Amino acid sequence: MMQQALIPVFALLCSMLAAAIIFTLPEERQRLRTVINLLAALIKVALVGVMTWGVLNERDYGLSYEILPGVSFVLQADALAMMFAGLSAVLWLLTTIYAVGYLEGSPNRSRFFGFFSLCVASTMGIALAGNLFTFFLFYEMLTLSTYPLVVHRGTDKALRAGRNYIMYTLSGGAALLLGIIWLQGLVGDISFQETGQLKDVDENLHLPLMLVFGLLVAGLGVKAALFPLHGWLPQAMVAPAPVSALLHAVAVVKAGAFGIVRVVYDLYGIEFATLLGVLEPLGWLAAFTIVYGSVRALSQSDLKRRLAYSTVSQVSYIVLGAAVFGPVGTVGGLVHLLHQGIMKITLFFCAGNYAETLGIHKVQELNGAGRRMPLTSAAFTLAAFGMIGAPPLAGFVTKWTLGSGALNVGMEWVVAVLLISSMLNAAYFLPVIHRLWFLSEYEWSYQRRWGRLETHSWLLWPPLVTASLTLLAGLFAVLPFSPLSWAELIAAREYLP
Amino acid sequence: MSNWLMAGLLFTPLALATVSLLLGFRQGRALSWLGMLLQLLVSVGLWWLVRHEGGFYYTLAGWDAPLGIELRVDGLVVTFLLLTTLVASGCGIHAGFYLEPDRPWQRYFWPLYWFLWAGLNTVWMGGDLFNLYVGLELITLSAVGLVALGGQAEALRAALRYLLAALLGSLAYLLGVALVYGQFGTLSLADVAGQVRVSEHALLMRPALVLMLVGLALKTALFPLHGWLPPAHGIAKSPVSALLSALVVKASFYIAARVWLEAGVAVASQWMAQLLGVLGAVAIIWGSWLALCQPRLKQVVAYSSVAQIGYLFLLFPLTFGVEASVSLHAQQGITLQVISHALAKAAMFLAAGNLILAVGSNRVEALAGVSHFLPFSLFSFGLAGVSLMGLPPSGGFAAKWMLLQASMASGQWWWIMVLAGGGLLSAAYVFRIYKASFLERDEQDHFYHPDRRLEVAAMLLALASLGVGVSGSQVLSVMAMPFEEVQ
Amino acid sequence: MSTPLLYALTGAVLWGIGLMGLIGLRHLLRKLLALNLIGSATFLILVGLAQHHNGPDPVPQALVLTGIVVSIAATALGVVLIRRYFHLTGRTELESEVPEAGRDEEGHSG
Amino acid sequence: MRSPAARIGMLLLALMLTALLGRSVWQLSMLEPASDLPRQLQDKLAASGVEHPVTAVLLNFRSYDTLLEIAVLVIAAMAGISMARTRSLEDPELRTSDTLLRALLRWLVPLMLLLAGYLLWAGADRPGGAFQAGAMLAATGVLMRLTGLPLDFLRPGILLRIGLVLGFALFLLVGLASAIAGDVFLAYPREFVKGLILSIETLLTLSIGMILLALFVAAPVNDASEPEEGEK
Repeated sequence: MMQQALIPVFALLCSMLAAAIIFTLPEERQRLRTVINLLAALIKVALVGVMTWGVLNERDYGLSYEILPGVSFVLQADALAMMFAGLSAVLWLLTTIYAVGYLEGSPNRSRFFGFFSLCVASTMGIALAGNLFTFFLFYEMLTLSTYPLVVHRGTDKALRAGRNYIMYTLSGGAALLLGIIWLQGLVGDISFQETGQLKDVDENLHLPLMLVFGLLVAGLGVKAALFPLHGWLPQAMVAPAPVSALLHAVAVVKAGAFGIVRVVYDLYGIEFATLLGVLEPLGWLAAFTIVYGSVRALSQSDLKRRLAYSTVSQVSYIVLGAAVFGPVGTVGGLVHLLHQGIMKITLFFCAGNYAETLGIHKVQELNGAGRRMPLTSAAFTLAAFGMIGAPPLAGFVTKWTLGSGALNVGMEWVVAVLLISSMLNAAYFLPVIHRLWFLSEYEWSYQRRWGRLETHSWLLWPPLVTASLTLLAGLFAVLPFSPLSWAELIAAREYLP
Repeated sequence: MSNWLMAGLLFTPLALATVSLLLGFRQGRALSWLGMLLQLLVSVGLWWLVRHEGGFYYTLAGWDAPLGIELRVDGLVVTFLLLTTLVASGCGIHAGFYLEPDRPWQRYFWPLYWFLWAGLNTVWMGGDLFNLYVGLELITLSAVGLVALGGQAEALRAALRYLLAALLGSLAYLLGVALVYGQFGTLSLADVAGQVRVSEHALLMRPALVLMLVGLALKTALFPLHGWLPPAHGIAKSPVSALLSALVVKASFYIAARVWLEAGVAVASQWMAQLLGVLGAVAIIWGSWLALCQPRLKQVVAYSSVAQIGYLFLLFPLTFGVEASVSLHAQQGITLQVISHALAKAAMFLAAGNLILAVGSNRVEALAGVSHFLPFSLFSFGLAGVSLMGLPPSGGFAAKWMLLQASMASGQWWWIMVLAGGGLLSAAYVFRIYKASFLERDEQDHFYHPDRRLEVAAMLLALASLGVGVSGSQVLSVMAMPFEEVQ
Repeated sequence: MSTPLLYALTGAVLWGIGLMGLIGLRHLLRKLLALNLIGSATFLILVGLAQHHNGPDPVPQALVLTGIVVSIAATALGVVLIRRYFHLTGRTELESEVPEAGRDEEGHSG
Repeated sequence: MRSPAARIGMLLLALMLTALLGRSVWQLSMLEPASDLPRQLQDKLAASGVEHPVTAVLLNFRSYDTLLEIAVLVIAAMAGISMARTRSLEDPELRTSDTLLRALLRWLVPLMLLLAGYLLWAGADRPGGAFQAGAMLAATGVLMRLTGLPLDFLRPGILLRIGLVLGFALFLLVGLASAIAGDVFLAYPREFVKGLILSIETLLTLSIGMILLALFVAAPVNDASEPEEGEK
């Protein structure tokens, strides 16, 4: 029993410890640093695997101690937590491999990998947090540990982006804190629980609870890049590619979206939230963000900025799923948490590969890159089609479930939003794919070669793995342990029997 | 047992001051290591004693109050004694390697340091209003001496300004004490507290209370009486600045809080409490804003003290006319704020000193590219900054959380706005430093790695300030240790 | 009105005078003297207020003696600092002609 | 100088303070005295070892205050001598000379020393005591200094520093001894009260005299000074 409670703690500690060791390593101890990084990542994957198995068998991994009078520090692993934890553990492993290759020979790597590990530890904490207080603890830790990554290059542009990032996220954190403290004043220290905790509150608390919901969503919406709080995200693109990948697919943006999901399902409870009537505005906001992000992505000539706006749009699918009442809609939103992660990380890995190998930053420079870098471009194409929602890829599963979930409860406008968004997705991704494969080669100013491979092998494998995951998640969606079936498991536990 | 411990707390700092005056800097340093160890043992011993046998009154010279002087030892006192030991040792260790031992005036550092420590111990335990005054003066004069030690004109100017302000503050406090004595005929705070509750003329104590609070607020550098603090804390040597910001300003605040909680709440009025809170709130905003504008690193840290002190004064509105549980939360929050600010600010000043040593300049822009060298001190500075911003997981956050809870429960929502806004403003100046250190410059910059021991001292204090955040309940449990009335 | 009470009231007046001197005067020695005045005013109140009823009360007298020594020490420290400040700068006032901000801008060239 | 508005503001502030203070003093003086402290003092005076109540308070009932007060004096003295030249405390350039004063001094010095001794002795049952005696000693030194007698013995060396803390150290040792003997800190054993207080007073007189004299003589003219941090 005791060991069970300690597993979440170990999952947190293994990357914190890695961070502590890496910070003290001198810059030139590259091999040792890589070994520690990979070891910590592997251990984390193993621990998360154990916990996932346990959660499936209804084991309880809980840990709670009073950190301050009246509030507790709570870690707990439930099905939803394991979804996010699993995503971050697996993608961290891949991103670490990628980052080692990406940053080879560049300065300040001890600093980079130290904060990188801290960042993942925070993500793990967010996943396993058992109440809002604990969630907030790790949420702010994430902000702090990502700042050095965003400004890693130390240029004026990076520092400006970093300042904006901090301004947005800390203000969001303040709003979140206000919401949490208000909620605590209303109902005391409550932990996350499937089907929610607030069903039975007094009638006259409904209005304050609505306002609290607004504050919480505003605070979380900053990281989730909900319109109009998304301004920091495109600027943060100055960060190195692995950081962008992590920020968009796993850590920051997902932390916000995950937080909203937590608040809707495990704090308020989907039924109570519907009763309060707060979900409808949230849904509209998400829908608007989806369309807005896609429209803005159309006009971006910088590849990474285009991907950034695409993230703004795609993450809101998760929020939209949370706003749609009914199990099927829930599944659609939740499954996108994973699907968007693996698809978007593939795209960023590829973008990084183009930049590293051929110095490509603009969309028009991609002309003909497919022949020069076929494997990378294949991965990119696969992920882009996934984003558009082409069957049988992961994105299709999302959109299909989300759409049918909305239809079940009579929200036809959601289907319309999905259709518009898919068309817009196609409109900004298809030209890129066209350029990759069918246009003649651009005159690249610089080209690097690594032996027979089209690029450094540590840069090549991660996108290939994630791209194939995109395919597999779509093809085998009905098998156990696929993202879809895990999301269904969560949804089954979230609705009142 | 208690005799030995009390003698250890009262006697050893004074004895060390005396002996180290007869020695040179290096021998004084060696002696001081021993003294720090002893203080650590004694304060831990006292903690153990109070935990098992409860707090007690200790009558000095064998004469009971009100004729004699009475010291009060309870959980809160033990908390502060432990904090003092931790912070003062950290600063002392840093100073031992930071100051240049061969300057003739440095031999006076250790005596002044130990006199300061003796004054702090006296103030934490003091139960006699006049004795508190003497303790305060002991602290003030040794602090001024430390600021001025061997200094140039700028340091002397700061020291003089500090001296004048602090003396005026002490005298205002003493005037309040004189009025209290005229009214109640006793100097023992416990007696005054008892009489205030039964006397029909208790409200006549108001002018005395106001005078004491104003005087102590001046010594604590509450806005708008803060003008003396930034020059003094900015110009002193870094370990001295650390001591001043971390402990010295807390001593006068501590007295104000004790007077307020034991006697003040019974006679004060709502507008007094709110006014003090408002001044604190303005200090938070104004101090943070000025910190943001400072071109020199240590001035940034010094102005941040002005802002952080503002938080302390939220104690007054949050404990006046509220339920006991809310008042308790507020007191716990303020205690955590005192502790975490002491640790974080000491760490920050020490780290700032190391950084200045490393880059050879006190200017913020000179930090460009420092993070490249991965100095420990920058990391310590950063961790301390986390606590000052009130972000988790740090003591500053724990304190903020408790204060937010108290404001929420007492319905004084306006302090919530102040707390949230203050956090953002402090983030602005802390991130300004981070930003400066991350900037990459092309030219080759000069960088010296300071002595490892200097860096470790700063790091340990910074880690301790984070530790308070993850063990808030444990820290507060020391404060809640039982007190048994011996009478 | 008894004599001790008169002392106490005199103390109140002296406090006002001293405070005005401390804030209004610029010469450092005068400021220090003003502080001394305030100190004496405080002692007058302390002694005067306490013993207008039933004869002398030795406790405040002893307190005042302690207070006097403390204020002598503080004054001495102040004078020492002022003398050294004067020795280094030739000035007797705190406020310098160059505003603080200007000094920050030009930086140190020492 | 200050603007007229500022002056009027200051005047108003001072007047307001005076008025409020006066009112408060007046109101408090109307109250019945709540304390029986003087009576308690009378009751316990016999046990204190000195006959004069003020001295009893200073050196016995509230001896901790007095201990700290001496510490404050020592601090001031340290600050004073830390700024003097390392060879000699005084600055020869500031030396003055006066023949008349010197002639007077032959008479005055022995008289003043005698007076100091008397003040010390009288402290037990009349106003007087260590501080007054020490001040008298210091005044003697000041006179000598003003007549131009070189005070070369006042060097910031080990002897001076021992002299400064001698009284304080004894006071402290007695305090410690009482704690070791099992009583509370600073409690004098009954049998030795008188002797202990007298010896503490004597050494204190010497130290206080030296402290005050050092503060007067020490010329803060040491030309070396600590550079600001970050300056080379």
